[in-house]
Amino acid sequence: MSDDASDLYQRLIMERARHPLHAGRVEAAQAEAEGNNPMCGDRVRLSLRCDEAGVIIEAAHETRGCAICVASADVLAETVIGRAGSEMAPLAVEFETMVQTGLVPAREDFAMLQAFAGVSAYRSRHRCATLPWQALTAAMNKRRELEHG
Amino acid sequence: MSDDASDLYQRLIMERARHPLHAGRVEAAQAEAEGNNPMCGDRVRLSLRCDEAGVIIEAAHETRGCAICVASADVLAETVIGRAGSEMAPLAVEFETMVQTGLVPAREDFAMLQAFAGVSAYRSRHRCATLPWQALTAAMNKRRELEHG
Amino acid sequence: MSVAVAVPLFDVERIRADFPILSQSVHGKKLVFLDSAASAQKPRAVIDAMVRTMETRYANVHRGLHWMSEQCSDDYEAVRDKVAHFINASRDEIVFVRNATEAVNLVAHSYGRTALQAGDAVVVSEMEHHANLVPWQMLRDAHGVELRVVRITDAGEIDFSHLEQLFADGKVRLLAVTHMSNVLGTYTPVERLASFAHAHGARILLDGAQAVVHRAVDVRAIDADFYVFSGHKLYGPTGIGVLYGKAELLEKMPPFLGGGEMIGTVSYQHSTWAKPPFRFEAGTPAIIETIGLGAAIDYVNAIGFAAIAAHERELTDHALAVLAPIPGLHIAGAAQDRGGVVSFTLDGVHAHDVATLLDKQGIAVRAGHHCAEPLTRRLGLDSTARASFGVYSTLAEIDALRTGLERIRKMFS
Amino acid sequence: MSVAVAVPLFDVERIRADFPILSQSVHGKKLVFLDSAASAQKPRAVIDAMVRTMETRYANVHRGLHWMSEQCSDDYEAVRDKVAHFINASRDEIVFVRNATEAVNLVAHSYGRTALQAGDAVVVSEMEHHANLVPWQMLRDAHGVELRVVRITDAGEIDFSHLEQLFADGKVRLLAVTHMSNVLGTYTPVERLASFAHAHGARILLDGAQAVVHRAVDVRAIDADFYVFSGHKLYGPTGIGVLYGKAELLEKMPPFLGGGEMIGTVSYQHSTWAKPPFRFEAGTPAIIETIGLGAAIDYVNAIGFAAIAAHERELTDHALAVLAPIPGLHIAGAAQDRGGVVSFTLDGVHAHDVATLLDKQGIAVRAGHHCAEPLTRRLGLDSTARASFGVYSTLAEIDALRTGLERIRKMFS
Ligand SMILES: Cc1ncc(COP(=O)(O)O)c(C=O)c1O
Ligand SMILES: Cc1ncc(COP(=O)(O)O)c(C=O)c1O
Repeated sequence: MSDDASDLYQRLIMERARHPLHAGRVEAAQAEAEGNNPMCGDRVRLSLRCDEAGVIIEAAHETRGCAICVASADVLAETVIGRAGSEMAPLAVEFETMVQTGLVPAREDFAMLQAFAGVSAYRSRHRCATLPWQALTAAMNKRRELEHG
Repeated sequence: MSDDASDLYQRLIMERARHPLHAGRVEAAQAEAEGNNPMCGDRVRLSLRCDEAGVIIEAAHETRGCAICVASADVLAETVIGRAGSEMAPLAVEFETMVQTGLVPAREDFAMLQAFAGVSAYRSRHRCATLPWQALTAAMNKRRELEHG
Repeated sequence: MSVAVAVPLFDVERIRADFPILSQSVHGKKLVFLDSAASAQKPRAVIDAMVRTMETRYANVHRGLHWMSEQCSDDYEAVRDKVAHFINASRDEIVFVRNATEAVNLVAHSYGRTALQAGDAVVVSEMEHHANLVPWQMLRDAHGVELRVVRITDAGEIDFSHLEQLFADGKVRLLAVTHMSNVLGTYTPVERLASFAHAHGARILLDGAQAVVHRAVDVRAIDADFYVFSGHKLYGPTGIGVLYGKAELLEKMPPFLGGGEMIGTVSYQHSTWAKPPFRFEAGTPAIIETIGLGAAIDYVNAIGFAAIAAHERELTDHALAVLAPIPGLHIAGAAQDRGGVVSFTLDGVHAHDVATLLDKQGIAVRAGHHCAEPLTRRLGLDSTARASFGVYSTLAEIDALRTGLERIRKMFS
Repeated sequence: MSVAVAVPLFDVERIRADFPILSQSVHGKKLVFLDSAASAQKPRAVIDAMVRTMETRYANVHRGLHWMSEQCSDDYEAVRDKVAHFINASRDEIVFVRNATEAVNLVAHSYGRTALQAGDAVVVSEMEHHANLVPWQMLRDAHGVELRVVRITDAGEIDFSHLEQLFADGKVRLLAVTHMSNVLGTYTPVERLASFAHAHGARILLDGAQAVVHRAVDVRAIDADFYVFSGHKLYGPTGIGVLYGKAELLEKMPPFLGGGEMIGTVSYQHSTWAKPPFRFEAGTPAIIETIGLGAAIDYVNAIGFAAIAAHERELTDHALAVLAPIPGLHIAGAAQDRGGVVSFTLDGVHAHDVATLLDKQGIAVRAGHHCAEPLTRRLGLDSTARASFGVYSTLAEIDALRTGLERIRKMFS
C-alpha cells in the first residue's frame, strides 16, 4: 500500500508532513497572509521577510491541515527563500498548473516541488496542495500594497 | 368509436348534455348553491323549491361544463323532484360511491343515475359527475341553516 | 452542428425508436402522444445515463474524497458546463433548481426582496403561466411592489404600445415574461423586449420553459438577465430545472434556501455564503436527474435545433392547416411567430369531453386552462384542448387528431 | 411485518445482490462503501421503478385527462399514501420536497414567518446538520426571532438541564432538533423532547434525515409537529424528500413557492391557495423520483426495520469494538443510543489523508465537518473521518476498514 500511494504520498511529502523544517513564524515579518479552506478547516499562515532588493530572505509557515498541505507549505518555504519577490506570481501559477495537469514544468526549481504532481489525480485534494501558494500570493499582494500605498 | 365510448358517453348523457330538460332557475328558490371546479372552470348553479313538508317540488340548474357535468346536473334535477329533502344527503353519498366504484346500487331511483357508473373508469372525470351533487349538498345545508337559525 | 440553411435530414422514425414509451398502446390503440408541452417523453439515452449513474458511479457530490464521489461530482458538474454551453452562458451563471417554477420563485425571493423596493413595479404579460405570475403576486403582497400586466393583442402577441404606457412612469424595475406561450404558442420577441426593458432601466426575466425545447437559446445574444427552464420538458428527468442569472446579479443576491453546500463557514452566530451558483443550491442536489438532463441536452444537440425547429414548424403548419377547416373548431392565438402548441375549442363540446374522447382513441391531449387561468379568461374561455408536439411527433399523428376530432364533432352534433 | 423480538433472518449477501453498484471495483479493489450516511446506494427495485415509469407510463401529473397522465398521477399519489403509512401520518400531511434541507426551509419560511413573532425563540442543538441550523439563522436575521443553541454533553447527548434553562423564560416557540446525528450517531429521545417542548408551549421539528433510514418512525407516537427526511439516504433517488406536518399546522401555513398546482384560482389581482399538501407543491413535481422513493420504501419495508435495526446495531457494535483499540484512534461521541455512523480521528493523520488513503484501498469514507461545522468545533476538532453503514454493509467491510486504518497508522508513524 505504501507503494500504491507512492504517487501521492511520496517520501518527501511524508517526511515534511511529519517533520516540517520551516514551521513557525518569521520575526518582524514584512508579509503575512493566511490561506483558509473552510470546507475542511485547513489553515496556512505564511510569514516572509525580504531584503531591500525585494529578495525573500526568511519564510515560515504555521499550518494546520493534512499531510499534503503541511508538506506543500514546507516545501514552498524552502523553495522561495533566496528568490526575488517578483518571481512569486509566475511560480505560483506554474505550481497550480502542475497540480491541475500532473505535468512537471522543466524548471530546476521544481526538483522538490514536483513531488506534488501526483496530487493531480485526486481532484478533491488539489486545494490541499495549492492552499499555501494562495497564501503566498496573498502575502505578496499585501506587501505590494504596503509599499505602493 | 361511439361504441367504445358507450360506457361513458351513454345515449342518455349525450341527450341531456345537448338538450337539458331542467336547465334554468327556479323562481323564488328556497335553496341555491354553486359548485365550482376551479381547475377546469366547470360551474353548476342549482336552485330548489320545497313545499312545507320539505319535499322538493322544483329543481333547476345553470351549468357551464362538460357533457358529463351538464347531464349529471340535469338527471339530478329530474331525480330529486318529488323527493323529501331529508333523503338528499344519503342519495348524494350513494351517487358518489357509484362514481368511485362503478357499482350501481340496487335502488329504483338509480334507473337513470346509473348512466354515470361508467365515469368510474375515468378518475379525472369523477369531479365532473359529482359536482352537481356537491352543489345539492351545499344547497340543502344552507336551507337547514336558514330554517334552524 | 448542422448546416444552417438547408433543412437537415430528419428521420422521425429513427427518433421515435429512441423513445421506449412511444411503442405503448393505450385503450388498445397505438399511443398518439400530443402532450409534450406538459412534459416530454424520455429517450433511451436519458434513461441510460440515470441508470448508469445509479449502477456504477453514484455517491453524494462535492464533499467526498473517495472515487465514487469524485466521479459523480465530475459528472454532475460537467452538466453545468453543458447547460452553460447550451444557452451560451458561463458555468457560474447556472443554478440547478427543481423546475422553472422554483427558478422564478428564487428570483422573486432573492432578487425581488433585495433589488426591488416597495413602490417599484414588476410587469408580467397576460399570457403568463402561473409559474411566472403567482410568485410576483406573492412578492407584491409580501414586499409591496406593484404588479402590472401588459396586454396581449387578439392575435396573442405582446401589445407594445401598452408596454410603453406601463413603463412610462419609470417605476418598472423588472419585466418578467414568457419566451413562448404554453397556450398560444406565441414566441415573444425577446431581444426587442430585453433592449426595451434595459432602455427603461429595468431587468428582464424570461420564462423559457417552452421555448428552450424548440429553439436554440442564446442568453447573451438576447441579453437576458434571468432565464429559467425545466428539464422534464426538454426530454430530461423530472426534479431538475435551471436558473440562468447574469453573474453580476447572482453575485449580489442573498441565498434562497439555507443548508449544506451553500455556505462558506458556519458558526452559531453567523454564517457566510458560498459564491454563486453554489450559494443557491442548498442540500443534496438532484444528482441523478442533473446527469439525466445532461444526457437530454446531448440528445437534443445531436439532432440539432435547426432540424428540430424545421420539423416542429412543419408539424405546426400542418396542424393549423388540417384543424382550422373543422367546422366549429377555433384555434387560440394567431401569432406570426409560433411554436409547436395548438390550443383550440370545438363548438358545443367541452374541452374535457374532447380530451376524454380523444384518449379513448389513444390520443393524448391536455384540456383545461393549462395553468394560465387569467389568459384563458382573457380569451373569453373556460378551457381549451391543447395538442403539443415534440421531436418524435409525426404528421400522421396530427392526421389522427383531425380524424378523432371529426368523430367527436359528429357524436355531439 | 416480522417477528418483533427474535432477530429476523437477514441475509446480507442476498441484499447486496440487489444493489448493482456494490459489485464495482475502485482502484482495482473491491468497493467497500462506508459512506451511506452521505447518500445511500440504490437497489435494483428503485432503478426499475424509475425506468418502468419512463418507459411505460410517464406524463405530467394531476392536470391530465388522458391515460398516461392518469396512470402516472395514480402512481405518484400512491407514494403519498405509502409515505404516510411509513411514518404513520395521513396523506394530506405529506408534502413532497427536494430534500430534507428544503423541508426545513419550507417550515422556517411558511411557519416561521407567520406563527413566530419577533422576540420568540427557536432552539436548535449543538449537533445539528447545517440544514437544521442555517435556515433558522436566516429566519433570525430576516424576521427577528432569537436563535438559541442547546448544549450537548461530552457523550454527545442533549443536555436536558441546559434545555430547561433555555426554555425557562417561556419565549421558546419551536424546538428544531435532529432525530439522529450524522456525526455522532446519537439518537435523540424524541418522545421526551416532544413532550418537553409541548409542555412548554413550543412545537417540535425533527430532522429525520438519518434516523428514518435506520428505525421505524411513528410521527404520531412521537407526537412530532414537523418531521423531515430525504429520499436519497433511504435508498431512493435524489431530488425527492418529505416534509411531514400536522394537518392543523399545514392548514394555517401560507404557501412557500408560487406557481402551478398550488393554487385554487388565479386572477391578476388575487390568487387563492389549494389545500395542503398541494399548497406546498408548486410546479411540476419530481414525478419519477417520487415513484422511485415509493419503491425504496417498499424495499425497506420488505426487509423490515426490526431486521435492519438489528443488522445495523451489530455493525455499529462491531465497528466500535474493532476501531477503538487502534492506537491513537478516537471515536467521536459515546451516546447510549447510537446508530450506524462512526466518526473518528487518528492521531497525527489528518482526516483527509485517512479518506484518500482508504480510498486507494477501495474503501469509501467521508472526511471533513460533515456539514456540521459548529459541532466539529464543539468537539475541539477541524474534521473527522466517518464510516457509515447501510443495509448492505458487512462485518467484513468493517474489518477491511480496520486493516486499512492500521496500514495508514504505520505509514504515518
Ligand atoms: C442529519 C442530517 N440532516 C439533514 C441533512 C440534509 O439532507 P439533504 O442534503 O438531503 O437535504 C443530512 C444529510 O446530509 C443529515 O445527515
Ligand atoms: C410557459 C411555462 N412556464 C412555466 C412552466 C412551469 O414549469 P414547471 O412546472 O416545470 O415548473 C410551464 C410548464 O408547465 C410552462 O409551460
